[in-house]
Order: sequence, then C-alpha cells, then structure tokens
Amino acid sequence: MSAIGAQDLSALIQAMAERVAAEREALNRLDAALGDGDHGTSISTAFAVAVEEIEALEQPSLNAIWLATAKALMNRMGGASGAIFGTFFLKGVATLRDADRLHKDAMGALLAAGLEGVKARGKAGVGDKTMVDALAPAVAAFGAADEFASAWRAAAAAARTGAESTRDQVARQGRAKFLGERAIGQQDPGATTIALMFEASHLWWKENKQ
Amino acid sequence: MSAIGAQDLSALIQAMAERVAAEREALNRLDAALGDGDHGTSISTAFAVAVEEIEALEQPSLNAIWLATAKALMNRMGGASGAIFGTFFLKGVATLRDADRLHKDAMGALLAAGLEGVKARGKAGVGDKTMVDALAPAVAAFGAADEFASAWRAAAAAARTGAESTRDQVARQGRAKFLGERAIGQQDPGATTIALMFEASHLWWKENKQ
Amino acid sequence: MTARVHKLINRPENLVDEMLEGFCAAHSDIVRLVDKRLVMRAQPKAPGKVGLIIGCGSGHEPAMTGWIGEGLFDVNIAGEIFAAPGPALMVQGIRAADNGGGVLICVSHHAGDLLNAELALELCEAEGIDNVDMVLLYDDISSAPKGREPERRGTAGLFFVWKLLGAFCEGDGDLAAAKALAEKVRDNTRSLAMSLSSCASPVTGEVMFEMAPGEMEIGMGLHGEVGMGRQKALGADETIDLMLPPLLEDLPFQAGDEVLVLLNNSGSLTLMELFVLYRRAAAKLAEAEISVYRSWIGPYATTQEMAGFALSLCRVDEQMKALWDAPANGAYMKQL
Amino acid sequence: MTARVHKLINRPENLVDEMLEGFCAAHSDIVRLVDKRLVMRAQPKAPGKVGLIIGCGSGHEPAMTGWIGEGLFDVNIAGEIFAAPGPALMVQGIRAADNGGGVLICVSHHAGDLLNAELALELCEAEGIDNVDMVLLYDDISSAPKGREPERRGTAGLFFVWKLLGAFCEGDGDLAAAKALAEKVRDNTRSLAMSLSSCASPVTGEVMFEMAPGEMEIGMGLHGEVGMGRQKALGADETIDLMLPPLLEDLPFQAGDEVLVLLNNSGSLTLMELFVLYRRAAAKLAEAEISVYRSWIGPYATTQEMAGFALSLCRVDEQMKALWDAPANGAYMKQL
Ligand SMILES: Nc1ncnc2c1ncn2[C@@H]1O[C@H](COP(=O)(O)OP(=O)(O)O)[C@@H](O)[C@H]1O
Ligand SMILES: Nc1ncnc2c1ncn2[C@@H]1O[C@H](COP(=O)(O)OP(=O)(O)O)[C@@H](O)[C@H]1O
Ligand SMILES: [Mg+2]
Ligand SMILES: [Mg+2]
Ligand SMILES: [Mg+2]
Ligand SMILES: [Mg+2]
Repeated sequence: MSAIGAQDLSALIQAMAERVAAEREALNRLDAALGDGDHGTSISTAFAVAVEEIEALEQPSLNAIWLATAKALMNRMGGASGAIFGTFFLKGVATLRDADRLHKDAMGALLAAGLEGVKARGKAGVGDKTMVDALAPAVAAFGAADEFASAWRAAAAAARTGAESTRDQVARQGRAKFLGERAIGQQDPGATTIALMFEASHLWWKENKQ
Repeated sequence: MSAIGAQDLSALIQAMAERVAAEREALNRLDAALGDGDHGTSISTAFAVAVEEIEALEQPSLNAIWLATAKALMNRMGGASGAIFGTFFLKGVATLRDADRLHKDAMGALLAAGLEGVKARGKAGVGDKTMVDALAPAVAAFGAADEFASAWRAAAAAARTGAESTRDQVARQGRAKFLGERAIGQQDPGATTIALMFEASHLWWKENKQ
Repeated sequence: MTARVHKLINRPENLVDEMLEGFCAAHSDIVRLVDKRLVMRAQPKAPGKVGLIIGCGSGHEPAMTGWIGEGLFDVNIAGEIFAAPGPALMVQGIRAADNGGGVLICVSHHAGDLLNAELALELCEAEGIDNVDMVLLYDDISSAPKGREPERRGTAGLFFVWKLLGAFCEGDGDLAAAKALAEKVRDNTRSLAMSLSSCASPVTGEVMFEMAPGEMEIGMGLHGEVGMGRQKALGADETIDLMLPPLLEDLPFQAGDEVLVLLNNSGSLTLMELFVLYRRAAAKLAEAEISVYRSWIGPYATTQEMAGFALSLCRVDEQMKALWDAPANGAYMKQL
Repeated sequence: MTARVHKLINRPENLVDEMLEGFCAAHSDIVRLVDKRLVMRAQPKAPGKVGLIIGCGSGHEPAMTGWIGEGLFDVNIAGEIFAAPGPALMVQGIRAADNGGGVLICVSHHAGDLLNAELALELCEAEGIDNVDMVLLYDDISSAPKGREPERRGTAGLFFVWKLLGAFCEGDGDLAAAKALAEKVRDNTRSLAMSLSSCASPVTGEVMFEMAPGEMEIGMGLHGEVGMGRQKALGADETIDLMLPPLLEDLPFQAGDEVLVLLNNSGSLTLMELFVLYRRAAAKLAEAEISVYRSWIGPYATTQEMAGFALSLCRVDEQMKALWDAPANGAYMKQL
C-alpha cells in the first residue's frame, strides 16, 4: 500500500509552489477583476518561502513540513487570505503528531482538518465565492475515494469544478464581497489556487508514485 | 465750450458699468482662456457697487465720484486687477481737487494721471499683454484730440485696436504671464474692459452731449 | 482632467519599507523603526502600563504610524498596502509593546486584521505569552444594519477610540479596564462615508474601481468597498443633509448629547470643502440640540487620493472629554 | 480614471464666506471670525507686541487661516479664491492686529498680494496709522534666476518664515527687528515644486489647465503657474535627484549646514509618496553632509486637489532653531 513520507510531502509542496508560480500572472488577473490584483504574487511568493523553509529544516518531519508551510503562508501573504491559506495548513498539523508516513485516510484527515479550520476562521461556506468553493468539494472527493490515485484525481476535478462554479456567484467573504453584483462573471482567484494545488498534487502523484 | 459736470461724470461711470455688465460673460470667457475666468464677474460686480456708492453720496462732487469708483474697484475686485483698475481711478483723484467742471484737457489730465499710476503700480508697459495695451494708446489719443467728441472717438478706437493687439502677445504681467507661449492667440480681458469703458464713454458723449 | 495614476514611488515591492524608513527618519524624536515593519515609540511608556498595538494594512497614511507616540499607541505593525500583517509580526509587536501591564490588540474590523489578530492570540497562547487581549472595533453604519453592529467595518470614527484609549493607557487602568473603555467609545461612535472618485493602487498602478465624474457613493469603505449605490453628486449642504440623519438615528444621538465630530478626508478632498461641509453639520447638530465638544477636520485615514470624506460622531461624557483633552504627541496627532 | 471636477460646495459666490464660517466654528477655541473675512486669534497677544498679518487669496487651505494662533499670526485677511483681498479689508486687518507694538504685513510674493499691501500702506498713511511695515517674501527658485531673487514667487518655504517669525513676535522684539528676522529666514530659504496633475477651479467648476496623465512639471507655482516645462513623470528617487541639486546650489547649502526640511503636499499627493520622497531627500542631504534639524511633511499650502509637492529647505542657526522649537497653537500648526 502506497503512502506519503516526509520527502514526498516536501516534493508535493514544491509541486504546488511551481504550479502557482507558473500561473502567477493569470491569478493576478483574476484578482484584479475581483480584488486588488495581488493574489498570484502573494501566493507564489509565500509558497516559494515555504519551499525554502522546508529545505532549511533540520528535522524535516511531516509535522515540521506542514507547519513550515502554514507559517510561510500566514506570515508572507498577510491579509485575510494569508490567514485563510495559512490556517488550512496550520489546522492539519495537529492531526500529524509524530507520524512519519501518511496513508490515504490520514492524508484525507489532514485535508479535512484544514478545511474545518478554514471554515471556522473565515466564516465562508460553499457558495460564498471563496477558496472554500474549491476546497470543500475537493476534500469531500478525496475522502470518498478508496486510494491515493483516484483520491487525487477526484479531488483535482472537484476543485476545478468548484472553482469554476464561483463565476456565477456573488461574494459573501473576501474583498470581492464589497463588489456586490459586480462580482458576477468572474472566477474567484483563491478558489483557482486551490484547484491548482490539487491538480499539481494529482500530477505529482501520477508521475512519481503510480 | 462743453464740459463734464458731476452729474455727467456719474452718468459716464454708469454707462461704463452697464457696458461691462452686458459683456460680462464674454469677458469671463476671455479670462478663462488666459486666467481664472472671473474677470467679467469681478469687474461688473465692482462697477455696480461703484454706481450704488455714487448714488449714495451726500456731496457728489467730481472728486467724490471718482474716489468712490476707485474704492469700489480696489475693494470689490480684489487681486492684482482690483489694485490696477482701482489705481487708475485713485491716481486721478488728486488732479481733480475741488473742480466742479472738467474741460477736455482736465479730463485728459485725469486719464493720464490714472495711466501713470497704473504703470507705476503694475510695472506693465505696452506689449506686456495687459489693460495697459488698451489704456496707453487711448489716453494718448484722447490727449492729442482738440475737443471732447473727437477725443472720445479717437480714444475708443485706439483702445479697441490696443486690446486686439494683445492677441499676438505673450503676457509679462498678470496671471497669463505664467502661461508663456500658451497665451498667444487670446485677447487680454483687462484690455478688452478698457476698450469697453472708452466705447461706452464715446457713445454716452454722442448721445448726451453732442 | 485632474486625473493621475502615476505615483511618486520607486518599485512597488519596496514601497512599504521605503515609506516607513522615510517616515521614521522624519520623526525620529517620536518613533523608531524595528525590523522594517514595527513602528514604535522612541521613548517607551512607563513600566506596568497597558501597551496598545494595532496591525493594519498600509496605504492609509497618516494612519496608523502617525498615531504612535505619547498619549496614543505604543506600536504599529505595518502590513503591505491594504493587507494586514501576518501573525508572526503581530506577536513581535505584542512583545515590543509589553511594558509589564499587558497588551491590548486594537482591531479595526476588516477580515484580514481580525483573522491575523486571532492567529496572533493563538500563537501567544502557544508561546505562553499571557495578559494579551483583543478588542474588535467598528463604526460604519453602512456596512451592516442596526442590531448587527459587530458585523460593521472599522473606519475613521475609530480615531475617537484611538485618542481616548491612548490617553487612558497613560494612566493606571489595567488591561480589562482599557478594553472596557475602548468598547465604551466604540459603542458611542457612528460613522458614514461618501466618495466622489476612485483612486489608483500603488501596487498595480491601475485605478482601483471605476467611478464616473459627477457620481457619488454614500457608504463607501476605506478600500473602495461598495456602499449604498451610486447617485448624482450633490452640493455640500445636500450631502450633509443626506448623511447626518441616518447617523443620528443609528445610535441614536439625541437632544442634550455632547459629541466629538470628525470629518475625515479620504485623500483629495480639499480642506476648503471640508470646512463648508462642517459648517452645515454644525448647524444641523445645533438644530437638533446636540452640542459639539470638539472637532477634527482633516486627513486621518486616507484611501490613497480618493476624493471623499467620512462624517463621524462620538457621544462623550465627562471622563471621555477629559481623555480627549489629555496631551498627545504623535507625528500626525498633536494635542497641546 | 481618478478624476473629479465636482466639488462639495454650495454656490461658488458664497464659498469663501461659508468655508470661513465652518473653519471658525470648528476652531472657536483658537480663532474668531470678524466681518466675514477677518480671521483673528480668539485671545489677542499681550499689549506692546508686534502684530503679524497676512492677506492672501483663499483656496490654499490650511493656508493661512490654519496658522492663526499663539506663536503664529494674529490676523489673516481672506480674499476670494486665488485673489488677494482689497486694501480696505487689509487696513481693517491692520487695525485688528495692532496691539500697540506695530504691525508687520507679510507678503508672499504674488502680484495681487503685493499691490494690495502697497495700497493698504498708502491708505494707512492717509489715515495716520503709523508703525506699520511690510515685508516681501519669496522662495521659489524656478520663478526668477539667482541674482534676481526679489522677483521670485512666494511658495511653501515661507512656512519657515511664518513659524519662526510667529515665535519671535511672542517675544519683545520691535517691528524693525521682526522685519529683519523675516528677511533673515527668507534669505536662508529656497523651494522648488513639481506637479503631476491639474485641479479644478471651485469658482468655474472647470479644470484650471490641461495636463496629460504621465506628465510632470518641475517649478509649477501655487496656482498652476508654468515652471520649467513638461516632461515624462519620473519615480520618487529620480524626482528628488532632479530637484535637490538646483536647490542646494542656489543658496548654496553646504556641508556642515543645518537645515529645516518641508515637503509640502499640493493637494492629492499621498503621505505615503511624501515619505518615500523624504527618504531619498534625507539620504541625499546626509551624503552632502547637510544635517536635518527638523522636518515637516504634509499639506501646508495647497492648490486645491493638485497632485504635486514642493521641497523647501531653510538653513538655521541657534536662534532660528530655538524659534522653531517654541510652542505654536494654530488649528493646523501645532508645536508642543
Ligand atoms: N473569509 C474567507 N474565507 C475563505 N477564503 C477567503 C476569505 N477571504 C478571502 N478569501 C480568499 O482569498 C482570496 C484573495 O486572496 P488575495 O488576493 O491573496 O488576498 P487579498 O484579498 O488580501 O488581496 C479570495 O479569492 C478568496 O478565495
Ligand atoms: N500688473 C498688471 N498691470 C496691468 N494690468 C494687469 C496687471 N495684472 C493684471 N492686469 C490686468 O488684469 C486682468 C485680469 O483681471 P481679473 O481676471 O479680474 O483678475 P485676476 O487675474 O486676479 O483674476 C488682465 O487681463 C490684465 O489686463
Ligand atoms: Mg488580492
Ligand atoms: Mg481673472
Ligand atoms: Mg492584497
Ligand atoms: Mg481672479
């Protein structure tokens, strides 16, 4: 049975970092329509810091890797989104304890804890035009699958569909909230980032663990 | 031999007042191109006050009428132009002493004293794109004529020609100074007012004293 | 047109650092800069007094760096343009403001400011820093209806809280008393803003939102958040006549009340206009038999060069009046 | 676009009166309004001290009404927008400022201000009011070349004169000494301005002059007077690097000098930008071994919502530093 070890986890974070960096300008453009146009820059800078911090870890345990990512996102993004994306990682840390390998269900629990943390922190539910619209279905799809490969595939697809669903929504959280009806027709940048993160994970899994 | 008495002088001021009031918007438009667009409003308001103050005079001597006009222009226009137009009247007052009638030469001396005052106060000469471009030739033409009728006619014509000559000039005084080359092509509003004042005087003379 | 988008900055990514360097160099008698993003008093408060901190996005100058100093805040943690700083910086600020009397984190209600303050409190707990508390502040009546006040945004009216709380924390009150005072001022404060124009983001160099000349919007937030919709721009007296009644009703402010008044300039409104607006507000308050104890008119919290203002009222009692009159010496808030 | 032309005023013809009413109502502890256009100290100076007055056009708020008060001016006579008041009002102001120690008329060099002050002096003579004098002040290096300083315009740098002279006239110096001090400060002061945008006239409701986005003009005057021509707008550091050298050369300011620095906001520049600009100016002054004694950054003399600033320097000695540090309490100039 396949599992994720510390080296895998840091490679996974790195894959996410590369993917958001590649989409940096596209994410900025999405945010320009709904917010202040910096989402791509913020998230890619913060992920790059996460990768550096992980590389610098003396004891790169699963726990330490996930926490380093949480801190980089919280402290380097700033604003509400830094707190939200940071919380996603931070709230998973407790589920890891001293584990040195993650099986599919543990990974699912990690993601689910993150989702719960995000919802509690940001008060956004599905339909509020935030990253939760991508994250919630992705976590559900991951949990419902039997093993890693189909879990990542289903999660990536669900995240993408969720992100696209934000186009028709009026925002109830985040800066876009203040646009009212003017937000309709635009895809939420944070939700798009979640889709990119799950797509990158799925791809990484396919290329390295299948 | 014809002469100007106190009643005539106040009628003359009133004729000027009516003429600038009629051209108020045209003067504002000229000033909008070169300055701050208020010349028509300022000069017509101030002349209207002069007329009121003259009507309120208990002893409407030549001297008192000319001084009241000076004060109204100085205090109601404000700015550099109030000081300039006010000075034109103020500096004539001394030439009047206790006279109760003005013959043509005395009227010429009154105007000439005003011109000298304006030049000393405002440091503008002919060619600087100010009211001096209309006033100086008008005063010279008035002085060169033999009697009132031809003096007013020549002065009015000279003032108009002088005002029109300002179109080709760059301003060296007044707000338009700060426009540099951009002032070329626009007629100076203050010079235009001087032309209106002399034209009104000429017309009044023709209709009332000829 | 009077538009501009070009800003006199260097590279946007260095903007906040460079501006804080410039600010702290200009006011080295009042503040010092620590670790690029912490602006703190040049002379710390006496030991045992409650420390006051606020973390917030930049781009609203003179808020909040201009309010560090005697009788005001101890530390400001400056985030990026319009983005609250992250929790690690907040914790650093908490440590810096701690004089042994505990630290109160003041949060002007915006999602980022609140979430990061919450995270910072969690970090403090994890790190064993106690005697830290947070107070959530809001005043903008346009952002949530009466009865749902805690959902409202924090805007210019919070300057009443900053001034009174700053004065209070020079005294002997403890952390709980400081928090209670902040809540008391908040609960007596109401604000409503309006704007005539958009402004350009110094980060993107683009206009932040579209607004046609001749339009106005009542209720616009500090970052251009939508208010109560666009309408034709009105004259000064008409604008006050539109904005004052809902403000008065909301608290409500009543005959016999004494108030502080703030007209906050969002950026490029002229003081000339603010004085004309104040004239009408003062006349209308007098009509309602509400007396003005003191007033402030000027740029307190700006939104870049947005042309607009906020009208804020704070009902005061004797304690609050005395706190108001206490000396203050921030770079942009001076009370003799 | 971030443009606006609409102003929050009522009828333009009532603008100056209404704004003065609003201003004086808001600051009744500091000023009172006499006869619609005279703003004077609420508490007059001690008898025998030299009175300071200034007459000037309105539309530059907080100049000059914000500078009436202890340690500053005694009386401001407010003209229409951008037009100096007439001589009769000036004489009324002179009478109001006369505490028995004579009155100094401060003239910021613009044609209207100077001509009306001259007329007022002539009226005083005619009316037998003596012990009145006038001082002509200028600082803008762009408006006339070195060697022809008295032809230069008065701009933001004169705030150094106002502050130091105001403090001086709280002391025992006589009229001649006050005038000499004003000239000393003037002769040690130099300014240069720039602008990125035009602004709208509140009288006509029209833009005052055209300026394309992305352009800047160095040397622009307080009413949009042309400076040294248009050029492509630069970044903050480049702009300072262009403006500071000619300023330093003009006096010249030299290694070892101690200076006051003012960055005056013409209207809609942000404080954020001014801090970034100040950072560079401070670094360049340090390189030239010129040390900054104190600095001011903010809107002192505005040109409506024009986006620009003036950089002013004043070389100081011990007397001037002490005058600088003396207390002042104007509505918009406070020194603790
Ligand atoms: N309360 C919230 N809950 C969940 N997600 C949020 C919340 N607020 C903001 N977000 C997410 O953050 C994204 C914006 O991120 P970013 O542009 O980096 O931050 P900022 O708005 O501070 O500039 C939004 O697209 C949205 O998905
Ligand atoms: N120094 C001066 N000498 C002569 N005339 C002047 C001078 N300065 C201004 N003027 C006249 O004043 C006119 C402008 O008047 P007005 O618009 O009423 O004043 P302001 O420029 O203060 O708005 C100019 O057209 C010019 O003829
Ligand atoms: Mg964003
Ligand atoms: Mg004019
Ligand atoms: Mg942002
Ligand atoms: Mg004018």
